[in-house]
Amino acid sequence: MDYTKQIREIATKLFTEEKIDVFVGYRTTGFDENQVPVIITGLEEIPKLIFNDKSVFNLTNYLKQEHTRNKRVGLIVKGCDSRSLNLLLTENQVKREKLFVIGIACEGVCDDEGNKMQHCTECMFPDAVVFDEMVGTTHDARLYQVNADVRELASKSLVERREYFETVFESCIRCNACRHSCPLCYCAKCVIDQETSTLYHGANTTSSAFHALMTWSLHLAGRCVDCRNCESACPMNLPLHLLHKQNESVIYENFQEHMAGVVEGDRGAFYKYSMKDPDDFIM
Amino acid sequence: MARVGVFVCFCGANIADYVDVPMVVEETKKIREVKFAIEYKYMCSDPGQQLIREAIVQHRLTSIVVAACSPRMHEKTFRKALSDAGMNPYLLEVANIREHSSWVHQKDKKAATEKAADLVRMAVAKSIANEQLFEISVPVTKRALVIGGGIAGIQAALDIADARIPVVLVEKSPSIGGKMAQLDETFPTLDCSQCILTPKMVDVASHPYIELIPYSEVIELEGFVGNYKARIKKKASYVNFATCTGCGACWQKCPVKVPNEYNMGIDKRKAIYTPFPQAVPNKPVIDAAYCTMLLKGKCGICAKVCQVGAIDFKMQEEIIEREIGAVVVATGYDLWDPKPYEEYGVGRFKDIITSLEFERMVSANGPTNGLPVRPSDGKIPKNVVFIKCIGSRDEAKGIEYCSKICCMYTTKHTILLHHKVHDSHAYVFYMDIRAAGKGYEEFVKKAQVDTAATYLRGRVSKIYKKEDKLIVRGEDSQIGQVVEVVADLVVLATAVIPPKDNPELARMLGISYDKYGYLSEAHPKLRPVETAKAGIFLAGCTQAPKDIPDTVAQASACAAKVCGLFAGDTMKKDPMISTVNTEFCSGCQNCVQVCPYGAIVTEEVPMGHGSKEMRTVARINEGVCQGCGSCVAVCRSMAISLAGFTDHQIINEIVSI
Amino acid sequence: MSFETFVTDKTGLQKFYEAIIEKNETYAPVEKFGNFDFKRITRLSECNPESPIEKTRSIKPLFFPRSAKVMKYVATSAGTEIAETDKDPLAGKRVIIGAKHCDARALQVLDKVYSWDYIDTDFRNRRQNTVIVSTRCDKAAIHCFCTSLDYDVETLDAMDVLIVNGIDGKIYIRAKTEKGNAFLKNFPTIHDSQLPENEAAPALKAQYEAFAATFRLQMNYREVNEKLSKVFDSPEFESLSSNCISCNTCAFVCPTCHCFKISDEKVKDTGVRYKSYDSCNNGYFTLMAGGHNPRPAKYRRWRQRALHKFVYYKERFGENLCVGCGKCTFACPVNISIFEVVNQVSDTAM
Amino acid sequence: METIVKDQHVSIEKPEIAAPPDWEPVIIGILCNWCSYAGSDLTGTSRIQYPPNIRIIRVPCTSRVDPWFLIKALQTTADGVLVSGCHPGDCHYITGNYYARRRFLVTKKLLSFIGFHENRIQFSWVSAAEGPKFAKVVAKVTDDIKKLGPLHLYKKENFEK
Repeated sequence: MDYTKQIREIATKLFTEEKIDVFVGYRTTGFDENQVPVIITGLEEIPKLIFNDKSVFNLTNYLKQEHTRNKRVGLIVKGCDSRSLNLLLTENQVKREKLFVIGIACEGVCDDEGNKMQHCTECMFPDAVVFDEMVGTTHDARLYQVNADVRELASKSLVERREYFETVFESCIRCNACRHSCPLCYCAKCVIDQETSTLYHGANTTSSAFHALMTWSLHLAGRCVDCRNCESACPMNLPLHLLHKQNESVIYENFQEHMAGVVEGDRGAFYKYSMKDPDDFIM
Repeated sequence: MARVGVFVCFCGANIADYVDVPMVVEETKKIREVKFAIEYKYMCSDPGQQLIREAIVQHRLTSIVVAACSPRMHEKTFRKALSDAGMNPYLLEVANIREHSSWVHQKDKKAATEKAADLVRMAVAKSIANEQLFEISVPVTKRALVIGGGIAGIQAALDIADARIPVVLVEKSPSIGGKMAQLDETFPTLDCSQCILTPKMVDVASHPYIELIPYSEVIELEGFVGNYKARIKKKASYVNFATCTGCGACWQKCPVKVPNEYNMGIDKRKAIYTPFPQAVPNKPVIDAAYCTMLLKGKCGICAKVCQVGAIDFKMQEEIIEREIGAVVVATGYDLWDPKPYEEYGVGRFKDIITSLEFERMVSANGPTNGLPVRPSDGKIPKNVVFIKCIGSRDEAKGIEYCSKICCMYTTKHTILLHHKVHDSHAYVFYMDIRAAGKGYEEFVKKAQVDTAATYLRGRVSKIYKKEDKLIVRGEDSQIGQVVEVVADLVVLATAVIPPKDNPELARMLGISYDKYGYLSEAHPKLRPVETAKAGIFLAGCTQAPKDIPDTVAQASACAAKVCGLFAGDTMKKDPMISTVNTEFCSGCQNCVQVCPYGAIVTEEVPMGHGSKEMRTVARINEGVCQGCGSCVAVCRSMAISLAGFTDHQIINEIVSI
Repeated sequence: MSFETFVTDKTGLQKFYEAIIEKNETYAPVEKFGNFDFKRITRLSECNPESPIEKTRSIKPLFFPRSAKVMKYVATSAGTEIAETDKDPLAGKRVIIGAKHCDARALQVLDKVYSWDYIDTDFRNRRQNTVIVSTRCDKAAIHCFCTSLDYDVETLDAMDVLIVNGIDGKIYIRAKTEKGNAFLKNFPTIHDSQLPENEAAPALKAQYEAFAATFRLQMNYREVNEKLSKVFDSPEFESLSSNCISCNTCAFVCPTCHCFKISDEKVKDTGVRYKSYDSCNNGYFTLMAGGHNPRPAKYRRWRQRALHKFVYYKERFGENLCVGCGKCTFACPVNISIFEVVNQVSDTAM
Repeated sequence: METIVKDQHVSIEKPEIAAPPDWEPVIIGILCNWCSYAGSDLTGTSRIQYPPNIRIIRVPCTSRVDPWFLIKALQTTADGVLVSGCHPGDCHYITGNYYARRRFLVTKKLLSFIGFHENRIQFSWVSAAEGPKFAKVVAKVTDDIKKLGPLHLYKKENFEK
């Protein structure tokens, strides 16, 4: 998967026709295979742009950053990224008319070692769902399957799961990089940063990590698009996707909702209801 | 720092017998913020309240905790005590140590005491985060809008107007009167429908407090309780009502004949018409779908014969705006089309008619001079089969519910048939006879005796034609046999269904409707006339099928609600509602999505840091918010808080146990 | 001053480590989720003393914990009492094995700020009671640039004991401080293999030279220091910070960052006050109680971070607040390199 | 009433620390004002006895209950949490409990996934008329949590019972 040529062509067209002020894409680091997101502002920077299977980072995160605010933005989105873009549109965080979206029919991206990332092998929506121009060959619909890691962990005993997650929360250093790298965490002030003596959880204890990650994953329940920006940002490599994928599987299996961000205007499972929702867990 | 006063009640022996009250007071005194704690025999008594009032002043207390019975019992009492002492009443918290401790742990005094102490501790912690709240007053426009001019709308409008509150009554058709105007006699008293309805219709037309806007529809309603603005579309009638005298020359001369809806299409009316002789207003309108002048530009006879020049072919529809404070929705009902009953030959056999067609036939002012006739040959029928539950209680073809009125009007029809055609015989196929109502069962019993009608309990499986008769084959489940009845006429008691544009109307008004399309009341038992949206009320069959007495009762109930709403110049509201901290609001509008009352709107505020840019944030309409807190829980940024149940208060309770 | 050097082989080193672990409270890189963090160990098999540079977190948390309890208090109507504070869990005599030399160097830099106008006794005690056993890297990782900074990696004495994997296949163990020298005396097994200085020095030098030749990144720190002090108003900061997502990871993994915040957590009437890491990249870092925020824009925070590392700290303490370990770059989700940033910005200086 | 989602893999948590002999669990009950709180009041006026471990917090509606409260409760004072509201369709605020129901299910499953026994987080619908049911629910929850023992998982350090 290498769409560098197409991306550069489209970006050139956009800048020449003065349709955008900035373009958010990827460039090489200059020293290894990996890539750096880059915000370019003019034609002269277009040769920097690149797109291939190392273009991992979900660029919709930049729509909440000050460098794109109130500007006309050109943007590359893969399948998962486009779903987060869809949610950002639904949640009124960005204006569609200010965006020019290059959708990618994604073949899956690779990790540092060059292996296809796990979530890409399970991806249900590799093609961008929001786009102005599509690049690549589109795919047929794929079936939902519960994430392999979640399935494996769920098959273990309660005690094993507890021990596993105790290690996770213990390893967390509360840097909040997961939150900052998430395109859907755009609150002016996060609930776990609210300063009131009894509410505040700034300390880095296992207990506060439990609190922060649980609150975070519940705020993303039904919204997480599985782009794994959080995991790539986590300096401790925590398996944060487990929490999100667990919620996703519960939501998908019990409420028969769409996957997050697939349908425009769909806010996610927590913001609607059905009379037929399961009731048997309630006395 | 907070200075909390705690007052623990003995409630005579109710609390003191099972909870060690002095111990609770001792425990409470250990809390840092508690500056005063005392026990007393009856806190709700006058001396008890006096204790609170004195302590507030003496100890400069900033919040009060009363540990006594359930807050659902005496919260108001103690709030008043705080008010009397000059303290904001919402600085009170009640710890429920009676219903939640002493009464339910009577065998374990130690545990009950510990629990009571914990409950007090929680209340203290919550009260520290209590804020002063002030009752909300919302100005009201004292004018009601009634949508629909059937008996429900008429009754509601008259009752409201009699209380000297202006009413705008909007009716879709050219005349008010609704379905009731089509009825001949009414059960169970056999009053003439016209005789009891038309005086009311005239009252509406002449009432100084009622503005009747016929031939119009409400197309938009914005605002909130007490402060709505309605846009009403007045259809073009092509007749200037102000100059028209209602002489009738126009419709007598009009050459275009059109099936008459009022008579269920049994006879014809003209393209310019008044729906029925007693119509209010008794002014004709031109039916633009048939008038050849409007369609082809030829004719114009009506204009020529009109002596006052009231005909205006260039008339355009018109939008009227009215400021109103409350809405009564009374859009009535429709009847179910029995077409799916193919095995009965509906549509094939002319001599199968619906109940309302029968009603028009037997009506004194009906198309057949008050006699039932066979549509096929115009003969007077002798054997008439009435089939009930056509569409009702039929999940397969119709709807699941019981239409409620069919049993009674079918009984009435057997009597009317008996009166009009003495040698006739009525057969009634029924599933059950549901005659719940004052005098209803007696009415049915008497009818069965007087008319000697044959009642057959069972469904009809098939109707087929044999020569000029209809053979009705059905089951008599009481004898367990298939029976066949030779009928001259078959009358189907079709189901009551909601008007088909109810969902559209509901969306326009911002209220909810059920799966059938009936508008939903706020609570099925305790708030049957209110909708979830404050200031919008329901009367009549638009909410569910009902008969005339129920409809009138509900309409009057609506009027009482409207009058209550307009009793003062402003409405008083509990201040325990949500507010948005715009600094934290990210504008995601999840709150807008989940609010059951449509109380949340958006507004633009400056970006901050002196920036000229604007951003969108949520704003709670305090007139509409009911304080459920749905928005608070979906607000991820914690920008919304619900007064009286803030996150801070609840977390304080949780961590203080 | 030079100390004794011992030579051993792989098994000897393993025995040495085992002996350390047996006798001491030992901390070493333990793998969790593919990442190495320094944890208390009781067996050598639990850890990997030669963990890969790019996946190993610094040893800073052992001296400046990610969250430290400042005090515990109980507030009742009788008044607020400071409850008996628990003993500092990091104050005991202990040994760290598998530390990278850059991490050890970072502690030297931090010593300056911790014993400046106020002496942080907790930090000092932890430093004094800890023996750092560090292994010199064999090969630089892609973002390493420790050899380009204001300390000499070859002669660095920030660790107490240095272990060098010689290019001749032998393993050299060398004390670097008095504390380290005394510490090594506790391990008679390696004493047999003491090397004379004239044999040890060339072996160590040879390893260093081989190591130093593997660096991708080279810079002249004096030039960078000099130029950066003049670029406060450089517009380059804005474009360089444009793809930063303010995630704060860089500060949390940095071995020299030392900003912290104080937070209280209260349950019932008992409260605990914590001192925890904070990051100047956090938008709320400089938010004041009145609502004013002097660094609301991302580039200003970025500028603060870069200049604090290479200009302000240098001006005050004479050292760079960067040891060239590359941890921030490894951790950065968008691969922003502090090396690139400071070099590019300094290039804009007149 | 009898339906409690069973953890399929293990029926009981391994208690980390044995419960002291006189240990009594603390259960936080979050009740909606219109149904369950009124129901619990009815339990009181009917003098129906139930175990004294529950501490009741009143909220206007179950839709007010942020899953965050449950996390906070488990992390600080509670050994178990019960949230109770109006039966589906009976919500005083029309739709509140439908939204709440979804959040509860996801929260319960998530907490169970990371190692809390499902019985530590329970939900019930108790109407204002169901005084006896409220007593039964509380008895059951108390019993369940007594079997599970004290909760130590992720407890805040400054929490002492």
